[in-house]
Amino acid sequence: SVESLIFEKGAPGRRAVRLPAMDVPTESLDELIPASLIRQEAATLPEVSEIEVVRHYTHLSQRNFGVDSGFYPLGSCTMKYNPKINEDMAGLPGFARIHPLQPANTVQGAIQLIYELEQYLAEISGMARVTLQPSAGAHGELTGLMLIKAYHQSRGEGHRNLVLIPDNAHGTNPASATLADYKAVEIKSDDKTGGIDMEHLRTVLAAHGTNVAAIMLTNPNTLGLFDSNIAEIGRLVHEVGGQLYYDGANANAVLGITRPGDMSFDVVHFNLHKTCSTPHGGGGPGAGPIGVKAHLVPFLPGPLPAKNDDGYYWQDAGPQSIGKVRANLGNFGVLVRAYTYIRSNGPDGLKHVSESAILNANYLKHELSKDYEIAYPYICQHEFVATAQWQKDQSGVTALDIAKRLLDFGMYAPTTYFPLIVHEALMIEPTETETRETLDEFVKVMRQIAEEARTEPEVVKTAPHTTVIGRLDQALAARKPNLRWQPGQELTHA
Amino acid sequence: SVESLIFEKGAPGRRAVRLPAMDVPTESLDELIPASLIRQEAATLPEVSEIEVVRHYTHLSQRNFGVDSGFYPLGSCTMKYNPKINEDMAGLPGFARIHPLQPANTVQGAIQLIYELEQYLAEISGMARVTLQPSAGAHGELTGLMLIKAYHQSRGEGHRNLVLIPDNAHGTNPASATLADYKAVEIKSDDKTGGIDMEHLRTVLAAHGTNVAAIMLTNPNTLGLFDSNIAEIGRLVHEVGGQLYYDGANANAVLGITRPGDMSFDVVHFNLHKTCSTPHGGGGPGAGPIGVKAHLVPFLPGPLPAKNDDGYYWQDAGPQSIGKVRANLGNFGVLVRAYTYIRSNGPDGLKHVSESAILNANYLKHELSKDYEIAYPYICQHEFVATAQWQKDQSGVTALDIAKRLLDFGMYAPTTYFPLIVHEALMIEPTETETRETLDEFVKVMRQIAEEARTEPEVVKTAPHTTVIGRLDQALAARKPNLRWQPGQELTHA
Amino acid sequence: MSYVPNTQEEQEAMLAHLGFSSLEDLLTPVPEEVRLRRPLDLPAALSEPDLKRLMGAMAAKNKHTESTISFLGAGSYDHAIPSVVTHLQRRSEFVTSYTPYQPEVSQGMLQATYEFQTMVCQITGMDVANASLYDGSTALVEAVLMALGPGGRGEIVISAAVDPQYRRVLQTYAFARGFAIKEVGIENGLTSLSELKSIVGPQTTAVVIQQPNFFGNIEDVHAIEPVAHQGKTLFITAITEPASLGLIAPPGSYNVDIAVGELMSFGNSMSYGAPALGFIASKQKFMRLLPGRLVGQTVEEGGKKQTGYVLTLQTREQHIRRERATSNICTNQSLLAVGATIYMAALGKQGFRELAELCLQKAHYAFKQITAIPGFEPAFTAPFFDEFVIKAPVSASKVEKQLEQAGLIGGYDLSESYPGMDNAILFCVTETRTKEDIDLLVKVLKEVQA
Amino acid sequence: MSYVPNTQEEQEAMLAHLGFSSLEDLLTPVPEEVRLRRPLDLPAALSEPDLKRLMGAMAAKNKHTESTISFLGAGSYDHAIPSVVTHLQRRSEFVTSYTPYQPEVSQGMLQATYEFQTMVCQITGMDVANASLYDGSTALVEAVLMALGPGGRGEIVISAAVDPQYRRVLQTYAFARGFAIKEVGIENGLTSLSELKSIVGPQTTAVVIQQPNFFGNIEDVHAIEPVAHQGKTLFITAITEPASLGLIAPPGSYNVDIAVGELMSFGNSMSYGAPALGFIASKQKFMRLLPGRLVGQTVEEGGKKQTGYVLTLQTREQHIRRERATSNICTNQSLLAVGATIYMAALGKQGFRELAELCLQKAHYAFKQITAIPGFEPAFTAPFFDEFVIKAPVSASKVEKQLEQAGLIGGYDLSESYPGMDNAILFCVTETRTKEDIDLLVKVLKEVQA
Repeated sequence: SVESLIFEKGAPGRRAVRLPAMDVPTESLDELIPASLIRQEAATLPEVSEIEVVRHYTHLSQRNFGVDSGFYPLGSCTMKYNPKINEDMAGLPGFARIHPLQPANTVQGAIQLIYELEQYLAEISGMARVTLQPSAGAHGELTGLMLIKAYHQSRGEGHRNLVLIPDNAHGTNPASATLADYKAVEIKSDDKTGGIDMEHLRTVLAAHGTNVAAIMLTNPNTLGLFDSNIAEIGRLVHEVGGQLYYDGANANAVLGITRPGDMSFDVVHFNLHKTCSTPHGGGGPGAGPIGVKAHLVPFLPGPLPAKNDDGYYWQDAGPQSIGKVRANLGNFGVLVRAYTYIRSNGPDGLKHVSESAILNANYLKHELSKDYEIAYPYICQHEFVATAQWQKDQSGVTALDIAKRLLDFGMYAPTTYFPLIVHEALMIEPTETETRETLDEFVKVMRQIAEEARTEPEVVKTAPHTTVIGRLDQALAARKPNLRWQPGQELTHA
Repeated sequence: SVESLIFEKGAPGRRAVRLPAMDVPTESLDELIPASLIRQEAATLPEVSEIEVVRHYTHLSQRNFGVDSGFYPLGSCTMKYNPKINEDMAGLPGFARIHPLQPANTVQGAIQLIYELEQYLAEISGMARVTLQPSAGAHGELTGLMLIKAYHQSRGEGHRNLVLIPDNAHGTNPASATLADYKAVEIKSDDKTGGIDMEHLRTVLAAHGTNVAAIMLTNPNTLGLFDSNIAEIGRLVHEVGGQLYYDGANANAVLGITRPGDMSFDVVHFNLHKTCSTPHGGGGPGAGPIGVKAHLVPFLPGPLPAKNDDGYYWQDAGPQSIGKVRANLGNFGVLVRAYTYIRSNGPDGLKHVSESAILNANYLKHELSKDYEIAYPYICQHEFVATAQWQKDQSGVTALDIAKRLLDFGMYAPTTYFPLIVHEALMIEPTETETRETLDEFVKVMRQIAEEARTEPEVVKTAPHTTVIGRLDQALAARKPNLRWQPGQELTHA
Repeated sequence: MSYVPNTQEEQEAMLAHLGFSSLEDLLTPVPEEVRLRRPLDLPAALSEPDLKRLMGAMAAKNKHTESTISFLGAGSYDHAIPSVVTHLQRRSEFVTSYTPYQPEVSQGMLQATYEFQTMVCQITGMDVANASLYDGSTALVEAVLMALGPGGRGEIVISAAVDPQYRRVLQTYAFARGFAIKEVGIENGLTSLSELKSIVGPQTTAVVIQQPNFFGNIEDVHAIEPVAHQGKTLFITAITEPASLGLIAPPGSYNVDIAVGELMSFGNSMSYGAPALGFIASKQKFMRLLPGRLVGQTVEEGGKKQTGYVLTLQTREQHIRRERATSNICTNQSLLAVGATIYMAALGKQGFRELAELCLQKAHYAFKQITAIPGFEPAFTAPFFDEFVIKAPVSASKVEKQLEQAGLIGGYDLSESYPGMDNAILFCVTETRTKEDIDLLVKVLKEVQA
Repeated sequence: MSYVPNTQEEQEAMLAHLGFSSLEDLLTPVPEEVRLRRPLDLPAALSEPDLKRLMGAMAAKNKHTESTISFLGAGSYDHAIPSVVTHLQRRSEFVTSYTPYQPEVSQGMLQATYEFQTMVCQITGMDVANASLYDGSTALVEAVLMALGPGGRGEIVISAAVDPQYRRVLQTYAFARGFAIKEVGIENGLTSLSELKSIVGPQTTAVVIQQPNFFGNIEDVHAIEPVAHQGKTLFITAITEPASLGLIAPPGSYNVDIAVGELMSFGNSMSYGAPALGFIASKQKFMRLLPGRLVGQTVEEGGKKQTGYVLTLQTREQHIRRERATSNICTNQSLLAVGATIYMAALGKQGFRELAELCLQKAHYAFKQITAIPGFEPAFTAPFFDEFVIKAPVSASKVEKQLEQAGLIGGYDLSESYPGMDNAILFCVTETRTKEDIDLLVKVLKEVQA
């Protein structure tokens, strides 16, 4: 089944929206805009009626899988349940329909929410202050590195140009380092523990310590393992004058258990769309607030929320501030949802979130270990990495094949081929919001797939079989990119 | 694929909703309620978490077809597009969250809306006043018959005990007559015109005129044909002292074109969920306001909205009122949607609704006439009746089979086997909100089915093939009724 | 705003294809003598933004329960609606579908309705339930009609402690259908047992009470039941406040034949009182007499014999049985039933009881505080659930006005329906009222006193 | 409120199954020295009703555009959102999905994004567009980084008539990345052409303007373009008010290399300014340098060779290319892009132009009425779209306060960003403002005068 493009629907003159009638005296267009600056050809937007709009996008939604549709064990992405109350709160006209430049006295509730959310996140992360400005995790990373750069420069150490990044880090880490004009230096993982190779770290620090601006870590790391050397790592990096950056992508494992600040990190970002249950929206919006220790506060982007006897207000950034990293004040709609979530859970609830996420991951790891190689067979935290190595060796069935086959059972697939240091990786993060029955069902399906890989591998290699469309030709898409519809375009490849 | 029952999910102690904490001093239950009146066994409601509730009912919705999913040519049901603004207006807290017993000065907007809607419906129907109290079309019918009864009684003609109903009428008409303690008398249709058999009507009136309380008609009738004898029918019935009741189920054909009041009807009901685009909600809620001529106004149920210099208020019914036909004031949430619709369309828009509905029906009738017998090959109004007679004669393919086969193409089925006077009836009402492309697609599919009926009838007889479930055993359902789940129940028939 | 998709050009092309030259050509079957030859006299069409502004202003003229503290119950109860209920209930596949005549593409609505029928049985303790009725009052009518049977003659005995609106509706139907009604008076806010005994006799078709009754009081159903069950009389109970069933003995436990009531307050917005959600449930033996839709479980005819759901026992219904149907019901309240089903699933076994506890305790706290104010007396001493009657030192309307000035909406003025009950106010306190709200009410009432 | 489904008993059973006795056992990898051994210092958990009450009260402290007449624009525009947009955008299959890594079950989001990319091209007249970026300001940064290329050194020339916030953000990135920025001054509310000519040289990597610019004025892009295109310099245009594209020549028509901007106001709520919806579109030749996600059309590998959609050219991206990626972008604004796509589909070809006409005419009506008030002078004589600058007789903050007292929210005080522009107010009038609203503004401004 195919749903044609909205551009292929409708007919000339059709329309959905009717605009209000012109209620002011009008002037001729020519008198208002010089002829050369007037648009000559109308934009070729669709000409469709309201019912066509409704059916088309309803059909598209029906061709999409979300957390509400079923299990979504996408490692590192924390696809937890998105509470509906979050949406309702963000939709209140008093939150949804306010302008970013309104005078502070007309948005006291909004600034209060931001002010309080900053305090909650500071407490959760063990940091001095938090800015809610960054739009996403990667944006937070970049902002954090800018702060570190400004900090070093302020101390006359502007020459520090290296950022250390483990080989199993998220791709955003090295990309952010580049964007901040740093050189990324890869730190090896310890083959055995899955943590930082301490010897390698010491060697790098010894050789380049005076040029090290920072190390970027996530803990638990992308293998789902808590690096128990964290305090020592902190001491070593701080000793050479480097800063510690905490990639908060895996923060769903540490709420109320440990805090980046207590782990000696200087900067931390949150992915509120992961940890605080705001919906991922098909790829965004997210929000990537960053928290910093006191010595970095002067460099934070501004303005920051403040409070005095008259109420809440926005305080301009000080002279050392890096400036702004985006227009306006941060992804407020996302922040309202995160605020709702934190207030819904409270301190005990948040700790229980992480404990339960860890339990669910360990349960799955245990149950899958008979049929799949587990990359690091230790107690994991919120996620773990299984592999398709046994299957690949046996019958050529790959992690990709297994991912595709899972789709046939009404489940989304784990993250595949990441982290890069694990071959045929299947990175699995169940989250705390899944029931034991769902985990058991996943195990059952994974077991069946393992069995199929042994007995009828073609079934797996040609999966999926029950989805609205089969595997797509990625090579063709990249070789002959077709990124937009053109009037008169045939379905290029059909 | 099967979605298990909510009762089969969850686990002891699980829950979704958390209630607010008890914030008042409590007393022991025993002191407040006598022991014998306390519930002994807890109701065995589900024990499920929020994510289980969400996925379960999301899955159920995905197993359901609505107008937003595709074409829904269900004759007599007017499955037109349900505008989304209607929902938003009904959801405004000022409309959605008000109590029916609030003092009038705290609900001025609500009474105003009802007051104005009554005026609009009176104008549309050509009636003196309208009550918005009845909950649905059938409820309106019954209310109308009660008014007629009260009217006759007030004139000392309480003996009138017959209600004339054409043989092609909706089933609610005779059922309502019975409920109002009338005897339904069937009036034949004219085989040729599809309208009332005037000779039969005259005969019945001549024989029983003094006992006739009313005649119930819909015009256009259930064949989609406008009975052009309507004025004469009115004269004949009025002559013997009977009243004319207009079943508004087909009012989508007459907006701004003709009015029941002008057609000599004394009472009319609206199906706002048909004519005024309020959603059918899987079977309800609807709303069935009735309009009446001046002589019936004193009998209307109360209270009725009124207005004076202080604003809007509720006026108690007078001494001749039949009373109330339901608690509170009518399906207000539905009324808000209908009000929105009428204001959206305006007078020209409403007329265009009916004209377009008629055009779409005639277009479909014309296009289908090569492959299907058309019961009455005249200009139809908003709907028409095709039949599967040719297919049945040829290969045994029935109207039911054709209906089921349509489901395979992502379309809902027409109404089948109604009206009863047409064999193998397929009653088709496209409504005005369908595009020409959708009509053409339906024609294409119907043509394909006709072709299949000729060449491979088994495909049609065993349809549907692509739905989540195949044809269900209706006989078993009726023979061994299983109307509820019981703890420990196996899937009875699985 | 027009929702007709086809443009004038397209319509003209379609007409030409049919051999017509104008839309008017299609109206020839409508005789000139009944044609409307002027535009309807209605306000001109409005664009969406204009209409939203207009209707937003109308809505803003209404005080609503999100912005106003209210103590009104009397048949319509303010229970909080969890966000999850509305999100799921509003899925367009539910909202824009019709009566599930084609079960193969309607399993969602059918299964949800089967779950609804089950939950109604679970909370009421009855054997079977239907798919919903218009509201509690018409559900009561349907129960009475079931008891009366074909022909509809007989005598119904109903307690005066049943919601006055329900009784008024029953009167209307009695007029049309031709049955008799006798009312039983009240003693201490309860159905008078002695009067009931004296009224019920061989001529009685059914006895109707409400539990808790209109005053919020809990009837002694164990004393009433044997009286109600004399001879072949059926015992019907109406329940308007379903939260009570979390703590109070359900009709199934005291031998009720038919239980009816109102479930709108479970997951559906109050909307000025309607659309509402009537339910009807009965003993197994009355199953085939039930009005309205019934959903049953069955299996596929062929294939994998998967379990599925269908409308069943349709030979009871108007579209099959016509004048001999058990009822004229066609439209019901399916979408509200879906809301109530999701609500009850979300509330769950524990939550259902906790809800009742909150209502009970908050109402009793309010009762204590109010009756501690000099001049405000309890009207009755009977046990109650989350509503109670207070005799005020001044008229109810006077009290109401003072509460309004303080931004509150007070209770229901009983003198409106019970002549002689002057100064009597029916207060309702559900779980949506906080201690703070109650204390504010008490504070204002104290000032009334002064 | 907890969203953990498994009960304590179930968790204990799971632990036992794994051979552990408590949840704490699973935390042994976390060294004691970094463990938090006290509860987080956060407010206690709240039930849904309590939280709704609390947050409802916070929201009620904000004046919003449904209840207040506002003339604020300056980068964030109040365009009406048709009901249909929000209903469809909120479908949970869109909302709760993630980046469509598995296209077989993500065709909906992929196709919607492909449609978004197409519509961005349609309205801007550019060749290719990506799947969205955080906001207009960061989209501008990405365009500049594209122009700078790997290494990121070079000199960017930017008009002072570009949104001050965008310029501030660019400064921040310039600091981090190490490129230079030169600003071109303003003449009569437009980019000074003479100054531009004098600044642009062989060292210039890109020239950045905004159209209409921050003052609402329409730049003479045909005069700017040849200057901006000297040597290998790229010409970048930012568009913050997309409604302007319905009437004003789009970037594709004046040889722009990269167009960026903000589409939040198309179908998405303003939400205090964000989440926003940055877009970036370019000439075909820069396709492989684009940052962020791109969706491409392709076909099934086998089977029926059905048309489908995938994320493509991913080798540009951080998760593949890591430190050599074109950008560090991972999360984008997909759900807002879906909203904008539905909005543009609903608005359609005709509506898009009509929207622009409404904005243009209403703004000019307001401009005429305001400048007719003695003391209120037009700041510039340049042509403008739906924003304009007025020089008031008193300070902008004084005007603002008086408007506030009348229940209005006035324009933007330009002295906040443009030192020296005292008493200058930037007013915005979109299609959501009625004549009545404008006349009220004028009435109040007259009183300011008095």
